[in-house]
Amino acid sequence: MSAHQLAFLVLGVLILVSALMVVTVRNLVHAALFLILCFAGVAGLYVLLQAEFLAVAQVLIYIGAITVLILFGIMLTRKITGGAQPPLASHWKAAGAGAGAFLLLLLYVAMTGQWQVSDQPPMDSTTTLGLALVTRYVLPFELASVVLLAALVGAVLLARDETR
Amino acid sequence: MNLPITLTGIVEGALAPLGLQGLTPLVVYLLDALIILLLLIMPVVTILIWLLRKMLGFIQRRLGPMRVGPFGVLQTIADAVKLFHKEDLFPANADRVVFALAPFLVFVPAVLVYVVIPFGQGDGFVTKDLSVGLVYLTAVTSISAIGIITAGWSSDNKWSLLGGLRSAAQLVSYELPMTLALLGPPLMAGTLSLSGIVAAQQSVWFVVPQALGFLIYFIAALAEIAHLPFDLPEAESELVAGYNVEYSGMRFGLFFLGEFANSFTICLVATVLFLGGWHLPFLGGLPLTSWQTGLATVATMALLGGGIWYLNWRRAGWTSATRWHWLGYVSAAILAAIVLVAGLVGFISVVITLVKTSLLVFVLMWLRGTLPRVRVDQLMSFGWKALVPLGLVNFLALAFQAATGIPTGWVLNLLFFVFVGWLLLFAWRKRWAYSAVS
Amino acid sequence: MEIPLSWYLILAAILFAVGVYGALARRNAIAILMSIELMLNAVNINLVAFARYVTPRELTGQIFAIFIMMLAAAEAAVGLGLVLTVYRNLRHIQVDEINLLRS
Amino acid sequence: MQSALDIAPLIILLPFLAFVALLTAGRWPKPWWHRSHWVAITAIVLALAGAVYVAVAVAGAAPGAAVAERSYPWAPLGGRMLTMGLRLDGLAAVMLLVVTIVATGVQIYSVGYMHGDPRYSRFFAYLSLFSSAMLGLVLANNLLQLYIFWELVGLSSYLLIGFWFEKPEAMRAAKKAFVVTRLGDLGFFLGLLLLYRLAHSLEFEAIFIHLRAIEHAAPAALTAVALLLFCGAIGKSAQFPLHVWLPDAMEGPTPVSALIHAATMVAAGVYLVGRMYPLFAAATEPWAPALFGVTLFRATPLQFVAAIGAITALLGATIGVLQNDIKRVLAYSTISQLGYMMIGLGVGGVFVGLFHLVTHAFFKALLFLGSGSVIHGTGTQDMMQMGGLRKKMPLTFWTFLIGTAALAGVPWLFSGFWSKEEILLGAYHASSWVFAAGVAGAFLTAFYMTRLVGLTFYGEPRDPHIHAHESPLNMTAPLMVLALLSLGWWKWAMPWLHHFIDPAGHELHPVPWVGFLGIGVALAGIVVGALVYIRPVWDPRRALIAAPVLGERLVPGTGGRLGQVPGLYTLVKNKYYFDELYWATIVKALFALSRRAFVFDQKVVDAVVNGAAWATVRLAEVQKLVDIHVVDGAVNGVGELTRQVGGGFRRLQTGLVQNYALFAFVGLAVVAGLYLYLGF
Repeated sequence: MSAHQLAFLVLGVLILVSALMVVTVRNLVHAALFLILCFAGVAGLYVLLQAEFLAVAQVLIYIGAITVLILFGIMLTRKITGGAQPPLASHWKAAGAGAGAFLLLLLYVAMTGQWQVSDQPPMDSTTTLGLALVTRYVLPFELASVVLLAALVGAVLLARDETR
Repeated sequence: MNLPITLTGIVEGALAPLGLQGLTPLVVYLLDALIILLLLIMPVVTILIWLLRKMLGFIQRRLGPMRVGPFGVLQTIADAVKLFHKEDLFPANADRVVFALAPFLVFVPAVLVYVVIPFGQGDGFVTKDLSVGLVYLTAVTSISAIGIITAGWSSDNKWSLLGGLRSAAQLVSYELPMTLALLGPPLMAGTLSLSGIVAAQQSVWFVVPQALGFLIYFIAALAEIAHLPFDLPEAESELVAGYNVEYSGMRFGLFFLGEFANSFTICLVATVLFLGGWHLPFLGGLPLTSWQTGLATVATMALLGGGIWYLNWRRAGWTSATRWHWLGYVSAAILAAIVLVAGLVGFISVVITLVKTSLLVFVLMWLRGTLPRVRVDQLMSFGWKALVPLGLVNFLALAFQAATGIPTGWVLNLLFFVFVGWLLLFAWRKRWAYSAVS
Repeated sequence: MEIPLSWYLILAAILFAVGVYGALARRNAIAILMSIELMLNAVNINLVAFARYVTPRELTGQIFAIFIMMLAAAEAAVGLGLVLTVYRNLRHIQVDEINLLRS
Repeated sequence: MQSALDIAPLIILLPFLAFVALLTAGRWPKPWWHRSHWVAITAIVLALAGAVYVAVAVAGAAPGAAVAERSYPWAPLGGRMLTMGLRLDGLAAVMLLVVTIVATGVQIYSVGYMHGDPRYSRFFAYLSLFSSAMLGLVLANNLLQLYIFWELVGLSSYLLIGFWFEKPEAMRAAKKAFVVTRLGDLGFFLGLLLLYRLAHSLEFEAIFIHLRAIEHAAPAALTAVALLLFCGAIGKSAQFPLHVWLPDAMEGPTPVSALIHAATMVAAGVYLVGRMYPLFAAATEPWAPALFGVTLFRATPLQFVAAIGAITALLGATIGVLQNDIKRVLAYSTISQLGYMMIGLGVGGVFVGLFHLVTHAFFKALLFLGSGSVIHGTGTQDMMQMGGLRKKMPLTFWTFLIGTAALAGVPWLFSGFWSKEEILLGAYHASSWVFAAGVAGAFLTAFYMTRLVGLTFYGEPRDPHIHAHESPLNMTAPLMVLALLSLGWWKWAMPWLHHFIDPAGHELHPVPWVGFLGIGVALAGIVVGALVYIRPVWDPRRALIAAPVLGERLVPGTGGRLGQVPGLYTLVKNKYYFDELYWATIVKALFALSRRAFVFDQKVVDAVVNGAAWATVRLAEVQKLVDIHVVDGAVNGVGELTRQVGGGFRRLQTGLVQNYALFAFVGLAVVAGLYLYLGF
């Protein structure tokens, strides 16, 4: 067992445990905090995968932006001293079965798939990513800005208090 | 300057028998953070707090701490000792885990930032010169908002919740203009690495072509660290003390520490990104030899020491000032001697960076002593309606300049200077008018 | 290559399944949003892993991961806007009690 | 020359852009709306500058290189490519200058004349459109493009004649002008088609190169082409027998009359013949139409042109003598002068016709603008109500006098003299009766112009209600400029112009007594006219010469029918009954034809249509039964089935999004699993 594998296992356990906590824990704020932990673990995986930029972007977008948004959402939609309610819907067993079936399927594919692993060294990711984004993927890049703008407008429109 | 025995080497040597060499970078990273925490943050924050109190005292025509140590330099340490001794209180209905965790969520990012900041010239003065350093910087600083929200929420107190939400809103809002302003330097330098950005400022500091960006960054950063005039989250008169009202003891100390570490951080980042880092003014184009640097440093230190001495003389009278002012000269002399003898360019570059940073810190304190707090709606509308559009225009102008070579960025800055000049003229005339009336 | 590619795929598969379970079983709309983020993260892990292992000279997977992050941000913003709207109208966001579609 | 070719498209485009811009003027704020003329005037002044540049370039080019062409592919036709192109040569350059100068003057003049009109900006828009089209016509390098712009000027002429479309006369005149010229254009188009068949190209250069071969192969066809093309010229240049539209066109605003119906558009016919002169010259096969086996005449196309010109010149001049409307007099004068140009083309060559075109453009524009000034000052067009304006409108009077002298052919000092002398000289060399007609026309021209001036400016004001006043400077300034251009220094420009327009042409052999004859008849006409209308040596009531022939009512309530010669007077006064003739023959015949067609429509076509409809309805009734019982039955059955099935499946619809998502995931898992399991 090498250091990389060790690190992977630690991170994997961290990710999976915190992900499980996210979907089961009763308190939503705790769920959000576990979500942060999970995201941080994924960022660590990206570091292992030599995707520095993505690791940093993961922190910036998921932890710094999305989780803050979610925390906001939680605090705006829940009474602070909210009563305890069951966290799971009544059909949670069916959901578990569905998710389990899907998991089996995914595992089957993941383990039996014949992937052509290349042994070339990876590129310097940041420069390559930047160049790729403004050359080959410039159209999706511009579209992404449009999508973000639409999301911005949509979110403002949805969240605005219409009585005012 | 490179130490003959590097941290990496030591760690690798220690891990090799275990077969875990792969973990070396991670361990080095953590160790570095620890070293930074112990050797940099703690002393710097200690000094900063003392300096702030002295400065505020000076501005408010009083002495500030004078009891503990010469000029009260040990006051902060005394305060820290006091904080350690205080009881660590938990509110009755608090979410204990989150409550305990929140201060670290604020403090740890403040420390992690230092990993990528180059303090001086050479590899020895930056823990990890990430190729995505600037993104890392913004990413890490954005984490502290979570700490603030959770601190406010877990206290189970509506004032702290409101304070937490408010400050999170503020942090999220001002992150936008700050990031927009931060995009300028890498655009000109062509790299996201902070060392690369500093190196690109050898001939011209980015504050010259990007004065507007510098100003936007500085204002937004003030709001990011909840510094006056944007210290809404801690508005005592409105929210008791905001998200940290229920905290006591060292947990409160962590918030406090994080806050001061942050104010040092933004000045450091501003220095690195806009003020040329370790480059000296007007010497940028020259090869930086040790004795030139040494002379410049001595001159700067002498000026600073003389300034501090002068201020103290003005405020404290002869007694204390005459007793201690030689300290400044002696330290300057020792420094100069070290520089001249050893030719430690790298070390000098650290000193230059820190001097610039302290000048900015001085400005920060100056602001703290003079400006009133803004209202929350003013805060939001200023951020969204003034800084964000300005930041966008600035970024567009710079990007256009970078892409086409048409100097739109320069033009924008010129306009900005004209505007500032006009404002100053206006203010001067107003002042003149008032003085004429009175 | 010390770590086999399949490790990443298995990890991502489990993470995805956890996300699916959360999205299907949780009652709270925000929790569902969080679960969706988990699923997206699982996808991203796969993409980055493929980029690293299969096409290390092209990084296409990383590009896709970036776009997915962008979409995740947009999704979070719009999703929370929707949740807030639902909350304003119904005073709760328990998904298994929202069956306006049926009426 | 290349730079001139670069500039030339701008000359067309600028006024067109002004037209487009002014079309939006209705949406402009009011203050800008009143300044809308700036757009048009700026455009035309720039076009004028461009024209000057082109002219300088053409004049400065080495001999032999004075023709520059550039073609752009436009549309494929059969195996060939139709082109649009520009041709710069002396002829085009001169026309460009004439058009832009007159248009500039007229547009400046219109600022004053059209002031306060409710459709002020539209007027300038139309003027710009016209300028653009006319310049395009001049610059065309092929017949088709020329034809397109030819129709465009026709369109703008129609729009401008009917500018005051509230007036029924204006409306009618516009339609008349359009329809009558279209008659000629039909011939033009047929000629164009025939020519394309002969020469396989419509570019001038290509046509001219093939002329000799065509003439050798099909001389009659070439003559036909020339005559058909000349039909277009007859229509556009108001030649006998299609001259009837031009007097009516005077219902349009006077600046329009000056620009379009005196100086430029009506000259397009002359320009066409001038442009195609090599073709006309090459067509030597005479045309000899026969009626019942009797050959009516034999004439080569050029002779035909000269003959038509002579008839028109005399016709217009005689009618002009008896008109009382100031603009109509000028209109008939224009017809007559256009006839002169045709004579010039027919007997003397390109230069002779075109030279008169140029001089005439300036002095006739001057006269029209002067008459507009008079109309503006008095508010009437009836000369019988004017009189004595000499003192009240001095600037208008003196400039008008210069124009009159130029038109009447007062020797040496005025431009018209030189060009008319050339025509008479050419006619003398060519044909005696054309020469005679020309001389008679010259006398009549001098006479009716003197009459015009006398009635308008001399004597005492005959209508006490009219308080005439001088026009504003922006109206008189163009008058003065045009007056300068109507003076006699064209004499010095003549040899140079000759070389410029028609490098290959030869000088006419001068005959002294022809010149003296021309001077003599012109002076005689002026003297006679002055004796009758300015210094009436005879009381009109007792006038021996004037009264019987002219029968004017100079003094209201006196004179008049005294001793008229009924036949001739009535004939001329009624313009030889052309309008009535056309009405009685062509128009009535058309009406009768249309009535027949209407009846045919009603009785035959409608019956077929109605029958088809009836059959369709019957068929539809049958189909209706099929629809109701077969098609609808199937559809309803499917619907009912769906309803039943849907009712069963309705239980699945919990309304909970999560359940749906669950189904989706399970379904996905099942489908994907099957896919993997079955391995396809």
